[in-house]
Amino acid sequence: MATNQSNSGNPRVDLKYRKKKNAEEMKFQVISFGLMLFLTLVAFLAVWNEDFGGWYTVPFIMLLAVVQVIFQLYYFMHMSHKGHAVPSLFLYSGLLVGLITLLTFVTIIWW
Amino acid sequence: MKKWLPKWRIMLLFSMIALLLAGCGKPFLSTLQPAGEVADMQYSLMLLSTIIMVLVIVVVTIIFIYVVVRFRRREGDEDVIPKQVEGSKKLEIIWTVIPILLLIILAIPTVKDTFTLANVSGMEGKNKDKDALVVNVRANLYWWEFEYPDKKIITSQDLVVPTDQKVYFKVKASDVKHSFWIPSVGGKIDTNVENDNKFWLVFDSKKAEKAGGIFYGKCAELCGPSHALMDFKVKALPKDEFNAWVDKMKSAKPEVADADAQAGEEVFKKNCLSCHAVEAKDTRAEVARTAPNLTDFADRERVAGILPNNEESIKKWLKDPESIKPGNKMTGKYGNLTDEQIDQLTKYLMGMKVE
Amino acid sequence: MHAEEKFTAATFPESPEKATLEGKNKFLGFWLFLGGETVLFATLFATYLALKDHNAGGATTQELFELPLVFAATMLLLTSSLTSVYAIYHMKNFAFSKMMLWFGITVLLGAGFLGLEIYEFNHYVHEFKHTFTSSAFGSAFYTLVGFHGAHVAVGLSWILTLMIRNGRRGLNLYNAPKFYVASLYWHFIDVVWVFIFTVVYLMGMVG
Amino acid sequence: MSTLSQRKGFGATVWDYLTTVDHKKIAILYLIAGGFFFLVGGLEALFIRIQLIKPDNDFILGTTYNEVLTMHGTTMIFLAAMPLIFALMNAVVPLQIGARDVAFPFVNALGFWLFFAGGVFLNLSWFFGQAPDAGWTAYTSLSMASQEHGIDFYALGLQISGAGTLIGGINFLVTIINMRAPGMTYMRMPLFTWSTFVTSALILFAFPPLTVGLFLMIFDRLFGSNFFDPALGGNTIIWEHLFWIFGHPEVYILVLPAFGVFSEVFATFSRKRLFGYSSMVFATVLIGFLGFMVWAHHMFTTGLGPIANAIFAVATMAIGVPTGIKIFNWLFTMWGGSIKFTTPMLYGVAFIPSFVIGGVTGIMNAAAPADYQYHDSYFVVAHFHYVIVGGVVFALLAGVHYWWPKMFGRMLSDALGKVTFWLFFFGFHLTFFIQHFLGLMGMPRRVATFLPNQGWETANLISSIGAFFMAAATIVLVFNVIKTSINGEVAKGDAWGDGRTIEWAISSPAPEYNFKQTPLVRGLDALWIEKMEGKTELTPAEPIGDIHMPNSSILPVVIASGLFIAALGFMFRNEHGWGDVVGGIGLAITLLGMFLRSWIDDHGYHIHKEELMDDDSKEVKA
Ligand code: HEA
Ligand code: HEA
Ligand code: HEC
Ligand code: CUA
Ligand SMILES: [Cu+2]
Repeated sequence: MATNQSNSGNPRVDLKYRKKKNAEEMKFQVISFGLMLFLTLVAFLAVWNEDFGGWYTVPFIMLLAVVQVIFQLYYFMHMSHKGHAVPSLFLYSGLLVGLITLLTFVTIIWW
Repeated sequence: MKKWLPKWRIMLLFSMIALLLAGCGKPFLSTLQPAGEVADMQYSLMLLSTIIMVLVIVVVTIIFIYVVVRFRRREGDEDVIPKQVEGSKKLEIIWTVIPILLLIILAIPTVKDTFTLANVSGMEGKNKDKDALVVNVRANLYWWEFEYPDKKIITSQDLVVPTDQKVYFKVKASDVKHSFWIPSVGGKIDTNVENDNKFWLVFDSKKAEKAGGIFYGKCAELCGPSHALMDFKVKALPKDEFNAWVDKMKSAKPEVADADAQAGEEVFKKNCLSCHAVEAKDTRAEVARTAPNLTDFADRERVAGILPNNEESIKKWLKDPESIKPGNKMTGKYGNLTDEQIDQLTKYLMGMKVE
Repeated sequence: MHAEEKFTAATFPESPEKATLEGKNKFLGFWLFLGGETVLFATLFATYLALKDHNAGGATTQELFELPLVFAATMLLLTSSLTSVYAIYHMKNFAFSKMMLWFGITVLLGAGFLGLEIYEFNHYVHEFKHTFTSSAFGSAFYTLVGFHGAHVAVGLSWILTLMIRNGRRGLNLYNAPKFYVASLYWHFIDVVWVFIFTVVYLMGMVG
Repeated sequence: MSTLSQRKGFGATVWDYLTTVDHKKIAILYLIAGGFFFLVGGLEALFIRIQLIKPDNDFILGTTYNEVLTMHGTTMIFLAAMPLIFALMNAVVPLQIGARDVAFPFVNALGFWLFFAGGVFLNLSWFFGQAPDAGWTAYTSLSMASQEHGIDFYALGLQISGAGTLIGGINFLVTIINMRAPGMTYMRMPLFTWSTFVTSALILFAFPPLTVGLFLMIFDRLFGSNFFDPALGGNTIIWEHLFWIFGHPEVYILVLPAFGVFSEVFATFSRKRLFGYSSMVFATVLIGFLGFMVWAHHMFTTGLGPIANAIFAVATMAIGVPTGIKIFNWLFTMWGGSIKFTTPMLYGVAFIPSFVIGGVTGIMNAAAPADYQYHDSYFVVAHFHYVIVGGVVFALLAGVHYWWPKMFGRMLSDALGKVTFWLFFFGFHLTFFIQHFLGLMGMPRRVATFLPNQGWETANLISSIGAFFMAAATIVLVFNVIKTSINGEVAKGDAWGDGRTIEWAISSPAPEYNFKQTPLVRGLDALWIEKMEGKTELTPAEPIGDIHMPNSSILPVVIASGLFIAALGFMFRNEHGWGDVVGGIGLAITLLGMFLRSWIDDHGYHIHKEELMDDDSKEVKA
């Protein structure tokens, strides 16, 4: 199998290029971290602030959680990189199974 | 080879039909002899699905037999390499679409009946049906309690109901989960420990007659060592007889005929009354009602749900309930009784009738 | 390519975690495991949602929870997620000591989170008599949040073990996948926490 | 370093199997353990049938009956059927995809030992006289009320063996995704491999709900929590959901590999490629997917309400469609073929009508209002034995006969195999067909006895007689195994002469490194393609070189026995002070094992080119 792929080619040039790419990516990571902090803050404020409260608070903070988790998965856990097709297939399958469970538990099967 | 095959199949078909007919079971117990609106509805659905399924089985079997007979490797074929067929779009579409159609035919009445059977709006609330009878069923480790909230009476073991009208049930369990099932009158519903379940049944008068006036009821959820013995009986009476029964129940008192029975009553008061009530108007809270109400005990079909109701059985029960229903909740709770006391109690118990 | 081969920054592969077959297998296997964990936590959440109002007369969610504490815990865990990203960033650049440093910070932040959680549980038990055995809500709460806490504890000891074991050896293709996978685990813990603070704490305050 | 063809004493052999990480030996371990538990579960089934042979029987009554019943269901599902399936998957899948081993050989061994520890733990309950007695479903009101430790054995035992199954599933997924030989694209994988893949995915998603459910059960029974205690706000229905969210996919975990086995058997013994390969794959995936949306069909009578019942009823029916696709594709695989009725093929053809009967009664169950009648009656018992015995057990018997030569290098006797088949086939239908009618005639399931005059006597008698035919069949099978292992015919590489997939291209049994050179797969049924071109071997994808092999390890046994000890300790925590201590020690052993695994580097070893050449010349001489 093509498992032993490495960064052949010209190592020197390669190295520089990679370092730069990694650093650039790291910048994105920090930005997304900032956004995550922001989302968390908004969620907490939404609940803290009684005036803001209302029927839409729950869907709103759930939405914030979902967005934040997408950041985690795609940036922190590199799911945006290639080679993550199978992992995302299985993660989403698991999510689907879990969501069906959750959905039934909060809707049709209780009295 | 080819000759005997069709004959063999006809034989099989015959024996299957014979089996079917013989297999209808008892009119008081079999789902194949439906005795009321609910069971009828379920029976039609069962028939519809059976027909569809037999159709499927027949089609598969015909292809199957043709294939295994026609394409077996015969002598001289050892080196034959069959054509390697990849598949066939047309065929595959056929056997995808036809089952879908068959399933749609089955799904429509399924959904419809599901909602019909779950409709208990006549039971309470603003749509309450004035004539509707409501029975609260409470399942307990190996015995059943039936409370008629509108009539303010309680009985046990033998459910008494009027025929040809909707009877609503509100069921629950007091200890572990059981399930309330009268096979010939309708499908079951679980008696849960944390909520009330509701459903309805209709008891058909003609079918009741055919069944001898009595239907068998079963506990259909594993509930412990005596799960198999948690039977109950259903007496389906014409409406006026039912009403008469209710009236008699309301005023029923044990009949104490002679000195023996009187002595029995004394023993009973001392040893048994803490659990068993002898009046249908038992006003104690549910948790205090830890044993079958005995008001109409002598009228019952069975002792403890399973033994024929006669003196011998009662004595047997009082002597050693554990040998009859392992794990029952009466064993060891009523002190030691002498044979004489048992005789007296039996006399007394035999006087508990309303009919 | 032999797993223990010595590398320089230049020869170190671009995705060291997936450069060997063993690494690729570990990487994939671990992701699949996380797929299973997703279902595990979803089930726990479902159970919690079914039971959260069944407090048998004990304290309600509104009475119990204190958002500042939860906010602080959240900040710790969230930051630790970023620090482990830094660690992996340095791993990819073959900067071993920097990687170790960032993993070290991650462990500290995680330990801080765990400390807050222990304090919080202790507080509930003593102030509110809200325990694992006091009601179905109590059982469900401590089970869900406790399962997460146990994951944090496991993650911490795992990363710590890896750091100690490999402290003197430097990076190679045998341990790179291990570090990478441990960091995935750490992120996943954070993902679960996002839902815990939203569903358990914030929604618990809303009612 | 190579252990090829070394002569060993008995002790060395035992040690070898305790420490092995070779998928082929692990397969044998699964086969032996699963086979043993099948005998135990079968014996329990016989006890059930003896007790029910006549009304008012008193052979086993009350609690004892419930224990036998519970252990029969639990043993058969978790300790017999699943491990036997794992035996076949371990024996075959790496060979079918041209891999040297599974992705994680160590984890593979650990999976086996966890399953085994859990199974032994569960059966230990017999020796304590406290077997689980709440049915294999262990509904929580009854299982909470159950005295003594029966249910603790159940919950802890299944928790341990469930962990083993879960990691086994992940292992196969990774193996199939990452370790396929060059050219083995997804759409060239043999169907058995495909079904292993989907089954493993189901395991990955279905076992966590069971894990959670079992934890809640353990917490409630041993640690005082209140998930299932209504008095403190608990709810027993949660368990029913968690169990069936696992339980329904579980039945497809059982049956999909069965489908896989038959897909191989039909193609091989019809000498035809599988009809409609792509739709077979599609149907397998679809069945797996739908399997997660139907669990509440086991709870139609729980009182979930008409909306839930209607949705779940319709969703359940949908599964009939992909299953039907498979049935007809198998029929048309045989159509136009050249069918050879070997023992595996007999099971194959018998499977079709048997399973269809079981499947269509499943659809009947799915019609919710009718299920109010069927539920918890013998109709359901008949349904699931038709699909399980007529589907899964037939497949296991077929698979074991089919791959026996590949696993052991000898053929099983075909004549004895056919005796087993006919006895089993006849006994199976005799036992279970009539149970449909018992159920319709109002007989509830899980009854320890029944009273006379309810119209059930004859049918129960017939059913019990049938069970003895199956017992006779099983005895003949065991005899067959013993006899042929002494003087059975030695198997060729392509043992059946009609092999299509690449496991038949190497010697029987397979060498420990499987393929000397990783093969190049040139299409579906790679070996068949080569054979049709007149070749006898696969095209290699690489030159001969050193082969990397994993090291043996005793740690899996250590880790598993740690959990065993822990479970034993925690079980007694409420009545003995030492309970928690022993539990802690057990956990410490497990953690230590895991720590050592992490700490000690394990790079494996290499079989050198020269040794491989040596083997070659030996083979030529032999
Ligand atoms: C290997 C195991 C296995 C398999 C494969 C199945 C397959 C199916 N099962 Fe079964 N089932 C069990 C094992 C299995 N089951 C067990 C163990 C229980 C009891 C658990 C317990 O309570 O202890 C159970 C119980 C059970 C119930 C609950 C009954 C009750 O307790 O009240 C239901 C209800 O819907 C059900 C449905 C189905 C359906 C619809 C299928 C379908 O997958 C079947 C699909 C197959 C076909 C339909 C045949 C082939 C198709 C064609 C030839 C095409 C044409 C067909 C039509 C148009 C209909 N099963
Ligand atoms: C893989 C699953 C599987 C398999 C293969 C079987 C196989 C069999 N099962 Fe069953 N069964 C279940 C899974 C399975 N079962 C489940 C899940 C339940 C529900 C449990 C519950 O309600 O909780 C159940 C319940 C069940 C019942 C219902 C009991 C009740 O509700 O009260 C019955 C009754 O007839 C029964 C019978 C049989 C029979 C006769 C066989 C036969 O096919 C068995 C044939 C095998 C043999 C006969 C082997 C004989 C062995 C020897 C001769 C050697 C012995 C020697 C030594 C041990 C040294 N099973
Ligand atoms: C702990 C409470 C308790 C006490 C005290 C008790 N019983 Fe019972 N009894 C029960 C229970 C519970 C049952 C139902 C047993 C079963 O069917 O599983 C029962 C059943 C019966 C039945 C059968 C009822 C029927 O409808 O078929 C009779 C008769 C009976 N008891 C008589 C007595 C007598 C007489 C005494 C006193 C000497 C007595 N019981 C004392 C709990 C008690
Ligand atoms: Cu009550 Cu079974
Ligand atoms: Cu199911």
